[in-house]
Amino acid sequence: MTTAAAPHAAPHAGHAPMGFWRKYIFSTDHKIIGIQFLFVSLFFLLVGGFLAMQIRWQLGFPGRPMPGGGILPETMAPGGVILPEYYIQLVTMHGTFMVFFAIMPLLVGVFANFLIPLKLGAHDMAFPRINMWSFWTAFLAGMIMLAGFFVPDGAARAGWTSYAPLSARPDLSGASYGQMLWCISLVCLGLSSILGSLNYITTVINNRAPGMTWFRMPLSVWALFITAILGLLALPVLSGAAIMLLFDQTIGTHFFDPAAGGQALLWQHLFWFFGHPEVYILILPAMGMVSDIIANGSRKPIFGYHSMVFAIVGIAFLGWMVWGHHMFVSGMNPTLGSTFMVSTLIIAVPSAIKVFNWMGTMWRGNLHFHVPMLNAVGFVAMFVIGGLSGIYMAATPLDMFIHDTYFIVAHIHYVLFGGSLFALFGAITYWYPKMFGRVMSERWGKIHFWLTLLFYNCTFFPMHIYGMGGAMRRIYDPTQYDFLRPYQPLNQFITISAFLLFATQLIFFVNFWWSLFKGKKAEQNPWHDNGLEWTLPSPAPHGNWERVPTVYRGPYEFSSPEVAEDYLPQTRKLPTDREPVLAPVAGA
Amino acid sequence: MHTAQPHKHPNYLLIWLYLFLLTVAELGLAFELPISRNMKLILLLFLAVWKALLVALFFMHLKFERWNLRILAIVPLPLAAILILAVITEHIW
Amino acid sequence: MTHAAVAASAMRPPFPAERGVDVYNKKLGMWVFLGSEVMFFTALIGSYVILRFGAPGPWALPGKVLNIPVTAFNTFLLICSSVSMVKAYAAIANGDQKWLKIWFGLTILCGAGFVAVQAYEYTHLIHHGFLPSGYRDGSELAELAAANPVMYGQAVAGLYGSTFFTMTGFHGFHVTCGVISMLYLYVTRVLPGKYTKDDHAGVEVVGLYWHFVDLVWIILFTIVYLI
Amino acid sequence: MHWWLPLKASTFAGPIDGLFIAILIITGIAFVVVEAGLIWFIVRYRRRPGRKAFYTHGNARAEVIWTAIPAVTMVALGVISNHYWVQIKGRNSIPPNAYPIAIHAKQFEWQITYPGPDGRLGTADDFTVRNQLHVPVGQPVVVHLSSEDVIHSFYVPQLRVRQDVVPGMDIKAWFQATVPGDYELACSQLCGMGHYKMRARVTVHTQADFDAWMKQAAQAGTGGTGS
Ligand code: HEA
Ligand code: HEA
Ligand code: CUA
Ligand SMILES: [Cu+2]
Repeated sequence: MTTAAAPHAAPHAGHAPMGFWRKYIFSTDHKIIGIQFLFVSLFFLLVGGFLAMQIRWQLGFPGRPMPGGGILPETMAPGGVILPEYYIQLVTMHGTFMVFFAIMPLLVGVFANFLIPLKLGAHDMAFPRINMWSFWTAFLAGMIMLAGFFVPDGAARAGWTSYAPLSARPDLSGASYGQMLWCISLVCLGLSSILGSLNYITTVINNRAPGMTWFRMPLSVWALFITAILGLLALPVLSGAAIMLLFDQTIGTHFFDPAAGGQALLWQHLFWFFGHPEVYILILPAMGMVSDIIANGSRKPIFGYHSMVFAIVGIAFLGWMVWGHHMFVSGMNPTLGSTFMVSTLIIAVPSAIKVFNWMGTMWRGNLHFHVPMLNAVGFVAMFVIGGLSGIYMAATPLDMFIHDTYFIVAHIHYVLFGGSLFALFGAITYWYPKMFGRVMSERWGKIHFWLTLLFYNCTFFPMHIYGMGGAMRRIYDPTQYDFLRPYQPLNQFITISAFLLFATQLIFFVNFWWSLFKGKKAEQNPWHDNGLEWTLPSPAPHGNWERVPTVYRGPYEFSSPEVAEDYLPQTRKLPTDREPVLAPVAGA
Repeated sequence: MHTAQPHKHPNYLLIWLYLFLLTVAELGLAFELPISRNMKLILLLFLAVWKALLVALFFMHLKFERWNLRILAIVPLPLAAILILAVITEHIW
Repeated sequence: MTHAAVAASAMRPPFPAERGVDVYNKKLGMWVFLGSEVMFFTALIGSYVILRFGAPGPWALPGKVLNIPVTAFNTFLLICSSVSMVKAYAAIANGDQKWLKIWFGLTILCGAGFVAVQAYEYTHLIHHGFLPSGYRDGSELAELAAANPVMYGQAVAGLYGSTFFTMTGFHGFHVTCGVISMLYLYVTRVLPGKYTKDDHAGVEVVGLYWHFVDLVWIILFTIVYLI
Repeated sequence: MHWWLPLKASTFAGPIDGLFIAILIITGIAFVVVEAGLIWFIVRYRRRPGRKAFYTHGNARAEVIWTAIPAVTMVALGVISNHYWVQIKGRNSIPPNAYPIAIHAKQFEWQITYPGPDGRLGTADDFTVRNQLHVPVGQPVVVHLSSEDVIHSFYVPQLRVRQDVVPGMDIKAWFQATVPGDYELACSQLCGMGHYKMRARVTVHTQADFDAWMKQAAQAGTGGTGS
């Protein structure tokens, strides 16, 4: 039994100064990789946003030439008028880019990479080189997906869910190469996620600083850890399914081809078996980081830390048993539907724990509304709407009516924009100083938050009403239907709000870039937080610590009566603190 | 120093012999036999699982690992079972 | 250096860690990776089970299309390679360089043999008209199937081909990856004698992968060839 | 423009809209509790200089309460929903006297086959029309759904009925219209570039009108009233 007197001063003599390429491009430093992910996935977020704007133009003003649309080729929008086949490509690629190349890498690629070693007190990830490959395969996957727009017949056009047999048959969908690129890209992305997850899991299990016990880990790390497990086990299923689909398209297999005995529903089962854990991949890290930010902004310990951890685990675990709620009316066995309904409804319970514990954290706090806190509270307020709309769809008879309507589209955006993206705006602002050594503008951050909140609700809330009216998703021209024509003013309102929403995001864009070069220099601990990362200079140096810190307490000791100031860093040793006992690590 | 308590290596050749014999038994089952198809199926699956367990427990040393690594190793199995069983009910109802 | 110090410098993460699951990073990483592999094969094998269960006609009888004796031999090869792998590991755990080289080399040979036999099997099958899309029109197998639709599972030949080639193909791909990485380790580390009694993580980790591939084959052989 | 659910034109509308309102109330309460709570906290506890937050790590009693209430509510909701689900889609839910209509979906049209005057499908007097669904009011109707190519979905918002049409599967769905009138049948599953215009006209007739239409359409024969 040794004590925390670390047996190893960090052997970092090997980190000689490196050239630009090794340092910023083929870097193995987890922070640089996180930042690489940040730039690339923000780019894809922007791409997804552009696609959304085109979708909205067509829905608000069907058949009218899109301003600036004239630059698009004839095969997409002759004279700026969007074609039906281009519209489906837009929807497909919007969903795909947003889910797989914007939100997932933003949450996991950026923050798992950046935060796990910093918050646990490690020098780097367990496998830095694998980590680098994880980024580059993700980048490659994104490029392959983007290439879809430039091949003959255009991009994939079977929805982000790529339901077979439409997706398997170029003659029926009209997309030949695009659909294949979609599969190839997702196989690459799956590989990237698996490599990443493997790294995160190993790092969390093995590479924690002395004293950083499981229940002293910040909730962000807990969430990222559980997310990594979800990613590790869910993405291979998607890869497998995508490979089968690719084979159906290319070498003539018949997995999803009913004419030869294949099963169309098999694709849906495989896709959603992956897909529902995937949506929790898209929310759990957001929840974790929001927990950190809310505790900080409230200057209070998180309310019910342990139940927050169990709620994360519970959501993740239940998340494997609910995939069928996407298939209630797919022709699936209705008894199976009942089972899936119950398991889906049960997920509201751990979610309730999280929501009410966030509120409990704010209760009697000393709320400090910096930009991250604003966004975190916005997250709670908006995620609840999205989560509650999930209950409508979980009830099978009701889902029969609202399935594949704009009610679902509203749900998607409330959980993914109102949830994940708000959390990301908060998290990016929060850890920006540690990434770049500068602080983002507080004033513009606030303006961005309030305008986003306003236009976001104007854009997506009316979609509930539109969906209740029975408006179907993925419809190129709603005015084809008599019963939808009266809704056109509503659609125009949504479209205009969406444009304003997009314009508001440019504030964030400018703030981000401006602060990168001209922002206020950051202090070491600008938010007066307890986490390990704030004991490092901003930006954090290569290799993080000269000597790994020792941890004496959990991460949320705000306003502790033991000290005068309202925070108590995890590494600060009070006279009452005992040195952690460090068991020897087993060798090979 | 491999694990905290280094274990004695089991007799690997004996396990190899086991695996060999089980494979032979499986092959025997592949012939036309006076037993029902379902019986055959169950026996074959049983033998396959037996062999797989031998490999996992001895060759992969799962038998000698700590409980938490064993848990890690079996986490995916229930998920796999859930997927297959749920989808199969599709064809039984 | 003392025994413990060697172990510490070579095996530990280069920094003190909280007690995790008590295994070193690479081994833990491999186990975690194998977890994802399980799910990948679940997708493939699960699809096979589901497709076969819901198939609109009977599957071809075992041995009608596939050559069981050849594959049985292949199974035997893979089992042998697994045992030689574990013997190699046991050898180096005792510091025995000579037997490490022998057993490790044997493993590579058996693995390569497996890939070769599988390649032979594939060319043979394709030659006789068994393709991922089913029985090739006008081929020997297509004619046999036309004469004996039940025995040759004519109605579901497409599914048979799809699942057979995808599952065994991806397994073969895994074996190939294993052989290549073992060859790499053999040349760069085993032959130069870089593994020692205390530092042989590479052997153990690649061994885990290799046994897993063997394990998958045990399942595949049973459900694809025998059932 | 409606601000609410569409016209209730089938027997499903009662339970479904009722469920909608029940969930609206449940979630409405949850919504108000959360949002009002947040706003209250934001105002009440915003930062004041010199004040320190109340130092607490939680309260087990409070947590049990806000875990138990949603749990009980959700289970109850599940039981109620399942009750209606079994009536709507359950295995034995289709009324034996339901009037059969066969609907064949293909890119991008609905081919609707009526049983003709004898009221039975699969007989010589069946006739098929494109994109015109006529049903009698007050009489259960069962649609036999099949697809030529890809997945489509049979959806009539006013009748609150939806069922995916899957190639390779024979799926039956039933409904009973309660209000005569003209509605639209929408394809609500992405089925290709013409998905947005894959619609059919649905006419719910009184029984007398329906009989009259049937007589006239049967005489005109296949596609007689098609467009
Ligand atoms: C981040 C992503 C995310 C998250 C977190 C969720 C969370 C949930 N989702 Fe959602 N979902 C999606 C992303 C997400 N979803 C997407 C992208 C789709 C569409 C895919 C496609 O078809 O393209 C979809 C589709 C979808 C469907 C299929 C609809 C259909 O196609 O017909 C269903 C059905 O059950 C569903 C349900 C739920 C439920 C019950 C939750 C629950 O986890 C929510 C739990 C949260 C709460 C309930 C709120 C907080 C709790 C309280 C305030 C306590 C009090 C509450 C009560 C007492 C009720 N979702
Ligand atoms: C995270 C996920 C996400 C996000 C953020 C969005 C954002 C938006 N979505 Fe999307 N959407 C989906 C996921 C998402 N969507 C999915 C999964 C589907 C289903 C697809 C399918 O059916 O297959 C869908 C479908 C969908 C539809 C339905 C189409 C149809 O069914 O026919 C519509 C229609 O209005 C729509 C609109 C919008 C709009 C207006 C936005 C706006 O919020 C966009 C606003 C713009 C931005 C958010 C970009 C901002 C950019 C930055 C902030 C970058 C800054 C850069 C730097 C600093 C470098 N979406
Ligand atoms: Cu047919 Cu959409
Ligand atoms: Cu889901």
